[in-house]
Amino acid sequence: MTNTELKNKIEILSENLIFSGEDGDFLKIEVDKDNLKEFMKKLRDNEELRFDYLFALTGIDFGEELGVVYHLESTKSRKLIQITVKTADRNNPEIDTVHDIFPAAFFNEIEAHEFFGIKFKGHPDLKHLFLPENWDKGYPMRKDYTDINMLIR
Amino acid sequence: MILNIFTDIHNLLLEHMSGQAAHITELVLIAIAYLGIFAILGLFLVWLERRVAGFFQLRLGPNRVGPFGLFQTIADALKLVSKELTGTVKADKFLYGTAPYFVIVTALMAMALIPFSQEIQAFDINIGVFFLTSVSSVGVIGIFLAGWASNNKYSLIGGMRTGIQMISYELSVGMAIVTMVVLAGTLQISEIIEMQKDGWFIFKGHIPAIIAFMIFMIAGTAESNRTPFDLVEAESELGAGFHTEYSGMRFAYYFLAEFVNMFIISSVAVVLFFGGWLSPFGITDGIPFAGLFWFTVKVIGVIFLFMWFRWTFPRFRIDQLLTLEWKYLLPINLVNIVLMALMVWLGLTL
Amino acid sequence: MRITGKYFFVNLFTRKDVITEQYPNNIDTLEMFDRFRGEITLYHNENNEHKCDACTLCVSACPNGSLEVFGDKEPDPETGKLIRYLVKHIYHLEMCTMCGLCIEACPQDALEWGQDFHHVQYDRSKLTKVLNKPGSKIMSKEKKKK
Amino acid sequence: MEEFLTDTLKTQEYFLNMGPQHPATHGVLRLLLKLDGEIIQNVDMDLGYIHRSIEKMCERDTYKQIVHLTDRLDYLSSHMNNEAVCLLVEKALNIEIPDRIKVIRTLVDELTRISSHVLWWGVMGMDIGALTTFMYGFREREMINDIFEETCGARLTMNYNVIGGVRYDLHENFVKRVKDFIVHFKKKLPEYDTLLSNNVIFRKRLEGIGYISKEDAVAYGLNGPAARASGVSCDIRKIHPYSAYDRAEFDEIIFTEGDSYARYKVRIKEMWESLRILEQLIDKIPEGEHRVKTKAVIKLPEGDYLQRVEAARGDFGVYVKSTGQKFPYRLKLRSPGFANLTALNKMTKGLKIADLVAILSTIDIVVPDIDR
Repeated sequence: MTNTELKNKIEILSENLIFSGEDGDFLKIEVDKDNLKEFMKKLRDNEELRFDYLFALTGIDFGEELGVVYHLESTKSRKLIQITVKTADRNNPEIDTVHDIFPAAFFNEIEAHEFFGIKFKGHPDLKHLFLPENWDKGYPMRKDYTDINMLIR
Repeated sequence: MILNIFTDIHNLLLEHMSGQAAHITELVLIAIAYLGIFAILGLFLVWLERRVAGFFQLRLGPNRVGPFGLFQTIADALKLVSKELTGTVKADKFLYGTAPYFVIVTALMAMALIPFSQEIQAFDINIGVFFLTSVSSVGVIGIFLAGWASNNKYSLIGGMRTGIQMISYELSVGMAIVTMVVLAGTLQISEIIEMQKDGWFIFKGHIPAIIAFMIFMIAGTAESNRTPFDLVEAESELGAGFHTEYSGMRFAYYFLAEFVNMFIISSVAVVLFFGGWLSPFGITDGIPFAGLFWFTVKVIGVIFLFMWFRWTFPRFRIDQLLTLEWKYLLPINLVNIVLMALMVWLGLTL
Repeated sequence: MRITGKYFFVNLFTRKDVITEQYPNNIDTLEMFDRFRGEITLYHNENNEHKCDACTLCVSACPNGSLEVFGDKEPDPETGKLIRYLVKHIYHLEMCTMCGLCIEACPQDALEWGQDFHHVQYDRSKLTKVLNKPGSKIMSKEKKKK
Repeated sequence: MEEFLTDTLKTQEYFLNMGPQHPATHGVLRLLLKLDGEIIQNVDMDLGYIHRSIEKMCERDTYKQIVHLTDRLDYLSSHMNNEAVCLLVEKALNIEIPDRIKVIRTLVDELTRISSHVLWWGVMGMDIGALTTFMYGFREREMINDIFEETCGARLTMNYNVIGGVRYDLHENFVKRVKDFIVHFKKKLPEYDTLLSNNVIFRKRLEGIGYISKEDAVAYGLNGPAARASGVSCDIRKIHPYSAYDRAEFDEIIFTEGDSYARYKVRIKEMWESLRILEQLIDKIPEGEHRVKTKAVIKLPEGDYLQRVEAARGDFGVYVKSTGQKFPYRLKLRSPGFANLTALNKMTKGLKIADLVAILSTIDIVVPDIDR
């Protein structure tokens, strides 16, 4: 299955999808954050696609907006896709949780929350996992976070 | 000869004081001697364990302090003595302090019955074996108290495990001993050994005796809390189990008591199955101190077997431990006793 | 039990399978491999000369700032041009991760690996070393080529 | 009787704080156990005791400098972690890698895998209570470490890969030493089986414990040997071959039992497969250079890059978002151990503390890999 064929199959699943990287290693899809949960569920449950293995969940600070990048792999066809979801609200960024679709996302979402401050709607336990429990100095992986101890070059 | 020394001391004491006082002095002297033996034995066994473990594990073991590293454990003991006795604030101070003494005192009491040779046995009571088993079962209280009084969850789990394990396996040890007592017909340790003059019990009682020996070894390992039955400590699960909160000399008491308990179990095995201080085929009869030599050799042989178990087998889980005891060892033991009784009755022993 | 028993008796009598090393006792006989990365050293030849011309490329290559190079300039006696020379090459061993990027970055091949691994100190500040030996000079260009 | 017991004997649940300093947690992992007696009701974890924020550090480092940081993730498969970064950069810049480098990388990969699995085997025995295995495992590991030390200059954080090749050419003793090792290890691996795998107590401790089904394994993102024990085919060496894995013949080990013993068996079998790969490639190292010249300053074109390798613990991935500068804009390190650890709660429910320890060591966690 080439990336273009894959694109054609994914296109019909949801609206407002922005595709790129058809000629690269993997297909990149940008999805609207309101459609995310539904779209992910369809990707997993679709008999032909079966994107059921959440390879990585990455929080990203895009500068203006915050986002999450999901890498999904299909255990059937072994194709990898990258799904990006963005939110413009930096003070109260909210994205739907996918931990009920991919249990693997549970701890990854906690990680993205504490390093980027992205709130995952519907996640039951957004605690401090890596950072100390009384941490209140902001979100360390954001680009605007500064730490005097950090070696700057 | 050695008997002469004892009588000499006895006479010397009688010359200088009244009979009552001399008796008490003798008791004190024996107690001091046994404390000395206890300490030396414990330290030697710790050294032996480390050295043997070293060879099992492709290492050398302690080899720096003294010849063959013999003084390593003494150095360690000195370190432990000089250490501060720390404890937790929330521990039950009284029980926490007393618990180690339960273990060490019971081990010492059991030591009194060990026949090192024909001449050296402090307390040759006519219910010897019975006394030994009852005394050694008191030791569990010490471990249990330590687990409870430390006010630490790991200790508590360790203590609870001990309770379960010791009570279960005491049964098997007892039963295996009873099997041999059926063959011996007496409980007095010196008499049991005397009866083996014409053949050790493991040969005399052949099949049931061998079964009893195997059960005794398994249950004995469990009694002395060694791998594969070291659930009480289980360092990969519970940290250090019941003695997590102990330090310094209190910890050393547990440590020494564990090794002395192993010695006691081995001694009982030697007495019951391998003829105590008797030499094989009576080759060294009449030579003084030969009994001591043979006894030591046999005991170290059995102890080596314990060590071999320890450095080979993985640990049981608590439910598997209980399954082994109640579903396998106990029924086999019961049948074994009947078998032994039948053999003795029919005169099938060799 | 078979396997452990075998090793026990082999080791008891021959010590053949003993794999551990008697570390502090054999410290004199220990030989490290040539490529062993123990620390970073500045190569000095027998005349106490090194190759460093204080270009500070190693400093910029280091990921965690464990090198500091202080240089100065003085006029060349022949041409009169200002030439850099090395004053102090400071190496913070306690921060070094032995990644070797400084050695690769060095255009003069002045830095090289040292095989010394015995870095134990009671004080962290003693791990900060000055790499150029006192009184050392830069090598002449002909010698460098060799 | 059953009702009587449940009515009259009330047990109280309690919490046990396992770690951060605990012998069985392989580092500074903290587990909060909710227990009923010895039976585990729930496992919650608290991480970050050795979090070094390598991802953030990478954002200020050049690509050459990133490579050595990945050593410090899963230190037992440091070579694979390096390789992931190097392959990513090489792919992004379209650097042609000669065959010699590929074969060298694969050889060192497999040696690393064996040394990691051997260490795991030793520690596994320790966790179950057989202390001797630890030293036996180290005997073999020592041989591999010596090979590494001679060729790469370090034993653990080897940092052998550089962008465009490997740091040094193979040492002249390398081939001979590896051949010696293969002969030695083939004699010792059956000993592992007699000592531990076929031991009754050991098997009773592992069989049927920590079961996880194939569906759950995929959903929880299990990878590496842990997933292959549940029947999930997930070997990156087979699915997306990199380096010289496409020219070596080997099998992907898959068990379908999904219990602790299957996870144990997968690793033991994988050591045999690694030996097979070594045997095939050790005689066929092509001639050539060991390192391709790269630019002094490496800048990745704008875009998203992802490279996966099969590390000793599973599917290790590096995701880089580049904006065309010499630093990555965002670099995500997808660690296999973190994904495997998420399934711990599912595996241990209703089992005992001793089983938790056994499961923890069969999924083979390395805490620096989880904490990153």
